[in-house]
Amino acid sequence: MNQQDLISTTAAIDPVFMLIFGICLVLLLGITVVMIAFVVRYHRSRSPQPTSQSDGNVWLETIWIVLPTLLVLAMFWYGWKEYLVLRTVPKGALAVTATARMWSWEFRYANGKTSSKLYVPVGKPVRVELVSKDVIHGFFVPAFRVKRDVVPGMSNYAWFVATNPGSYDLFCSQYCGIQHSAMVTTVEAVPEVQFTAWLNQSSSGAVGGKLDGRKLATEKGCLGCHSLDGTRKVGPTFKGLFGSKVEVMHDGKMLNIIADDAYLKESIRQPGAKIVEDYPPIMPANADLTDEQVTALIEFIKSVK
Amino acid sequence: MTSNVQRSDATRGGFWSDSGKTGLTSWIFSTDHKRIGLLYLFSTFSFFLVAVVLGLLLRIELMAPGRTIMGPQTYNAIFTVHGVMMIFLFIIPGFPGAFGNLVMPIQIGARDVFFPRLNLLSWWLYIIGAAIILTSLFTGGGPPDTGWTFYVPFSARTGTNVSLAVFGVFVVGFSSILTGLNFVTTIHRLRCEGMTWGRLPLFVWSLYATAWVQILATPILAITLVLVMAERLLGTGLFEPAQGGDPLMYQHLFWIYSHPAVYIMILPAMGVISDIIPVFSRKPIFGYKMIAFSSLAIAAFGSLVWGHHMFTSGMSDTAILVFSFLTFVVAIPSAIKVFNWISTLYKGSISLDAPMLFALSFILLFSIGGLSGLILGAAATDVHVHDTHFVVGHFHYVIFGGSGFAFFASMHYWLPKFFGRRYAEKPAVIAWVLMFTGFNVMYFTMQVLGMEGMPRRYYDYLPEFANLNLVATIGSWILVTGLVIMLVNLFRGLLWGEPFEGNPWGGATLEWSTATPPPTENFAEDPVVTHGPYDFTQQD
Amino acid sequence: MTMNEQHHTISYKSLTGTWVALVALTALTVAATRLDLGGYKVLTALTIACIKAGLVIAIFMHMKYEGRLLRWLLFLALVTLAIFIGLTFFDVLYR
Amino acid sequence: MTHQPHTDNLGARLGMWLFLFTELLLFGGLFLLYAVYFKRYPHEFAVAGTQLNWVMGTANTVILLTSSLCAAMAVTAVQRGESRRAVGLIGGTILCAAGFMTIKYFEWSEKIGHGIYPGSAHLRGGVPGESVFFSLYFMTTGIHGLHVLIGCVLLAVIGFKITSGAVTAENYNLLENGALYWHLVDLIWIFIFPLYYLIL
Ligand code: HEA
Ligand code: HEA
Ligand code: HEC
Ligand code: CUA
Ligand SMILES: [Cu+2]
Repeated sequence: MNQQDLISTTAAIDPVFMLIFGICLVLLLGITVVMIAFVVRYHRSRSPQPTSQSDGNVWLETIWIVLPTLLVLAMFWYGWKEYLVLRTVPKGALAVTATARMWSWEFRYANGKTSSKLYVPVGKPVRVELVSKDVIHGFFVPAFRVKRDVVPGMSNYAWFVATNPGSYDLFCSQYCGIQHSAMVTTVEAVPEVQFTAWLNQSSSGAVGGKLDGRKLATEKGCLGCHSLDGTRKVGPTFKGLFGSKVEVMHDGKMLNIIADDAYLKESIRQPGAKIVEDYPPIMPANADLTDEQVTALIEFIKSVK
Repeated sequence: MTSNVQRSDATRGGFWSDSGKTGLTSWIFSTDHKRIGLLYLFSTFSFFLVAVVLGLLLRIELMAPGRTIMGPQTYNAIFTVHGVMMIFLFIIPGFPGAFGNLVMPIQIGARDVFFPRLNLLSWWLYIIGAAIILTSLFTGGGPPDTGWTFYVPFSARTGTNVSLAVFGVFVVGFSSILTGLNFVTTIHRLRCEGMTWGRLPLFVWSLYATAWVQILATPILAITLVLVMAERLLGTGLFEPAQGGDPLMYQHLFWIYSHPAVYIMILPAMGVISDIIPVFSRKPIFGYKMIAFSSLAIAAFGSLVWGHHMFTSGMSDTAILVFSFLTFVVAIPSAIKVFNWISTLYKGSISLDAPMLFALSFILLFSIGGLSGLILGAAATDVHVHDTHFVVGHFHYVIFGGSGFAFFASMHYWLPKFFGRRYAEKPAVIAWVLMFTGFNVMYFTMQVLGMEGMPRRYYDYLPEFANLNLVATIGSWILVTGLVIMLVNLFRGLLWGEPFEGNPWGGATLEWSTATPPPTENFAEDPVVTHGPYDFTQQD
Repeated sequence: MTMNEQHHTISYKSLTGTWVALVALTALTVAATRLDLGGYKVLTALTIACIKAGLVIAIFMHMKYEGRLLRWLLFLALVTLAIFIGLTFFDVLYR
Repeated sequence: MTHQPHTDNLGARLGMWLFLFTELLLFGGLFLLYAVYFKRYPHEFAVAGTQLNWVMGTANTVILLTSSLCAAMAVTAVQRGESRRAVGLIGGTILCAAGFMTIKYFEWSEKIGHGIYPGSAHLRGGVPGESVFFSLYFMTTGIHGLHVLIGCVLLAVIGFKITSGAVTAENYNLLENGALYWHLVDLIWIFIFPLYYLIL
């Protein structure tokens, strides 16, 4: 991949933006000035009677049909052409899968490493596969002018290249519920060497062979819906959950059960099986969790007293 | 409000009392288009006031990062209800319902609309739908929190009361359809003698185009909403990927209606402006034919561009090419109108009364909104600003700065005619100055915020957006002040102000030739039209 | 605009004739779709449906005797629907 | 022109036709979805379509066509001043409609008996295209059935108006519009029938 002719998405979009914005600004100024001039000049105090009763002029009207047509065609064409840049991923781009769920991001690299921030090497194009676990989210990095919806059941993608090291905001742009505005993370652009080193560190959660349940719960978005301090969020709190009595709906019947290991495991694996009374059945199923991870999560839930 | 209105009935005359009936039931069961028009005016405007307060609450919450006055769930519910009320309960039914009903039959020289009882039914359906929407706020899982777009799968999953709200919107949509078909039939069949198509006031032309959009696009919304209800209540899964559905199909169906719907909002507004500007310039409208034709062109092409709301959704690139192109095509008829309005001013004799001030500011605000629409219409630039406050700024400019200001213009222009009393001029001008200023401070700032990347429907935001958000909130307070002054002035003036008689502004359309307020069947004698709607030389 | 021109009365005979044609066409569709026509099956079935619809509109619904206005408007409504479907297919076909 | 809204037949028909357009587009939305999903799941649609009973579908088509014939003849009858016959024909229309709904009832209950209804475990577990097909089938025929019911009520009311002399050879607008509505219901079915029952 030739570094020289790699055009960044920012560099592709900004000129179009300037062009269209500029044309619009000129038009607006023109209209405003002419209008004010007419209003002042032909105000009734200066022009007590209309000095013309003209009701049209074919030539003038033709001009302002043709001229705007040409202008908008130019804007359209330029806008379309640069849009294609956003759709054409340079060869050799680094592949990352972004998984969006209510309300967190998870980025997975080719070697299986996952992270809640999107680490990318500077100067290297990155292709992000967009996967949604539940509803529609939006992958939006303003600094790189890229945005693409993350639609369940659809394989969308976006690409960008960070030309300078730094930390860039990454938003969820498509409304997805109560914590939509908190579904924010960053793109961390670091020099290639540093990136490689980071990538080859052992996977995030493992500390000395044991998974860190709290970290996992944050990364998998559990804490978006479940609080640790007893407050009611979208889902029931984790505080004091283990061993407590829970009222659940199961196959249309109400059951009173004790939250034991088996129940917690089922709640995580098949959230739809038993629905806690007074809560909506919206918890996403977590099919991608390994058994170790589930165990670690349960251990973590037990520890929240 | 009605009770106040009745107090002064006796002195008012015209359709207020000439049928001998003035009680509440003589209003809510009246088939007189003017009474129905006023019913629409009061009901839509009441919802406007509620929604405006909600908008204000949104701005207060966004004043500073973090929690300011409410939690995220409340915020989400408020912007949803704000959007639903503004769109479905105020601006879509407002223009055709209130001013269309009040003025259109008189302007074409008819005694009433073609189906007066259907007209009443429309209003009742509107009220029933509105009542259902209001009920949805306080029952079930609480107010809907989906945004006014009700995107699936979120709207199929959320625990809030979406089904009922959606049903309310469905009923309101039915009301809109009936108004539309009533108007088309009326304009075809009830024009008075001499009222050829070439002599229709431009407001009537714009309503005609609007009515077609109402007829042909609204049913698609109806079926879409039914499907959302089915999705929630029966689990049809037509938009649920796990069951083979496609969420994007919902978006297509929704925008097939909702893009044309934005032209339901703006077309009548453009019509009013085309009526007001010649009157206050004492000069015929420039390019009557092109303006009338461009209304039809906007209605026609406006139905073909819905995909521009889906540029980032994962829709095919071919579709983006087509929809982006068509979007730019619709901009052309709007441009024609703007240039023709401005040319009308040339060599006229302009008087800056309140309706004219609102009309002129309409041109500016609509242009800003429309031009920012061009940035949204180009595929490359939309990707950056889609779903940010830039879009929010865009549509407030066109809806509020456009349709809203035109609504205010019509209130100042036509209501004195129907109430027989007028507002005070000076407060009206002060109110206009405040509103115009506050408006720009607020929404222009929001557009800048959007360009910097602040997503919309965000309850909370990063610190870097704090300053501009504060500015926008301050703008909203200036706007509030202006709006309150305007309303108080209008309210006082129309009820107790100086009498308004004859044709002080010198309009040449038929409504100015009948008594003030107009009698129940509008004219003492069926009028015969001999000149065009903007031929001011026939006067004096 | 002309005043209410009186309406054309359609004889029982031609109505019944239309009905016979409609039933025959129904039989034809059923028969045709029992055959193995491959991709043409959809086309055949829809073409026949369109002919049937045309008959109902023209005779039962009296469109044959209506003025130009209504015909144009019907055309407009159908074109609108066709465009809605057509433009959606720019997405569906090329995704 | 002078104001005679009560005898402006063309205007009344214009209004009715405009209303029919909205109905057309309402179903148009469903046909749009059908087209899109048929394109996506041609095979699944074909398989699912074989589960519908085309004999019943054909029977219903003929019944609806007959009902339409009765409605159209009722208009002719009233125009000719034969109001007894008109009432009889309207009765025939409603009878046909009842037959249609009965067959529909059997079809639906058979499907539901087999665990095929929107959101059923069978459909959720089956191939995606099947669920889409049957959801569309139930929505489309359901809404169509609702229109049949509304049309029946409408025609029944008009029938009474004929007996009471409110609808006559001079003033038969109401009947004409009622019949138009009924033909539309038929028209929609003309398309539903091949799309769901025959394309397999
Ligand atoms: C009254 C309502 C109204 C009107 C009139 C318009 C008018 C236009 N709109 Fe807007 N729009 C909305 C209401 C409206 N819109 C709403 C509510 C949304 C958001 C919905 C949501 O997501 O919640 C939206 C969103 C929206 C989007 C999607 C943005 C996104 O989500 O990413 C786009 C994209 O193309 C767009 C484009 C346009 C265009 C090109 C016009 C054009 O018609 C504008 C034409 C006008 C002009 C061009 C200006 C006047 C002309 C001149 C000054 C002369 C010079 C002009 C030329 C040379 C061309 N609009
Ligand atoms: C007709 C359309 C219309 C109008 C007029 C307005 C008016 C306003 N809107 Fe509007 N808005 C929408 C339609 C409209 N809005 C829509 C469709 C959305 C999208 C919703 C969604 O995302 O789903 C939206 C979203 C939206 C947002 C974005 C929310 C988000 O994305 O996070 C914001 C935020 O600032 C906002 C604010 C406002 C404000 C401050 C006003 C102001 O104009 C209001 C100004 C206030 C006043 C002028 C109040 C004065 C009056 C009183 C205090 C009462 C006085 C009483 C008496 C005299 C009796 N609106
Ligand atoms: C979209 C919001 C959401 C997310 C994300 C989420 N949950 Fe839940 N969760 C819920 C809701 C709502 C309930 C209650 C309804 C139910 O039982 O399904 C629930 C119930 C539970 C229960 C049963 C609690 C009880 O009181 O009986 C457990 C255990 C649980 N979740 C664990 C998790 C874990 C672990 C994760 C992360 C991997 C997670 N949840 C992610 C919303 C969520
Ligand atoms: Cu995820 Cu918004
Ligand atoms: Cu649009």
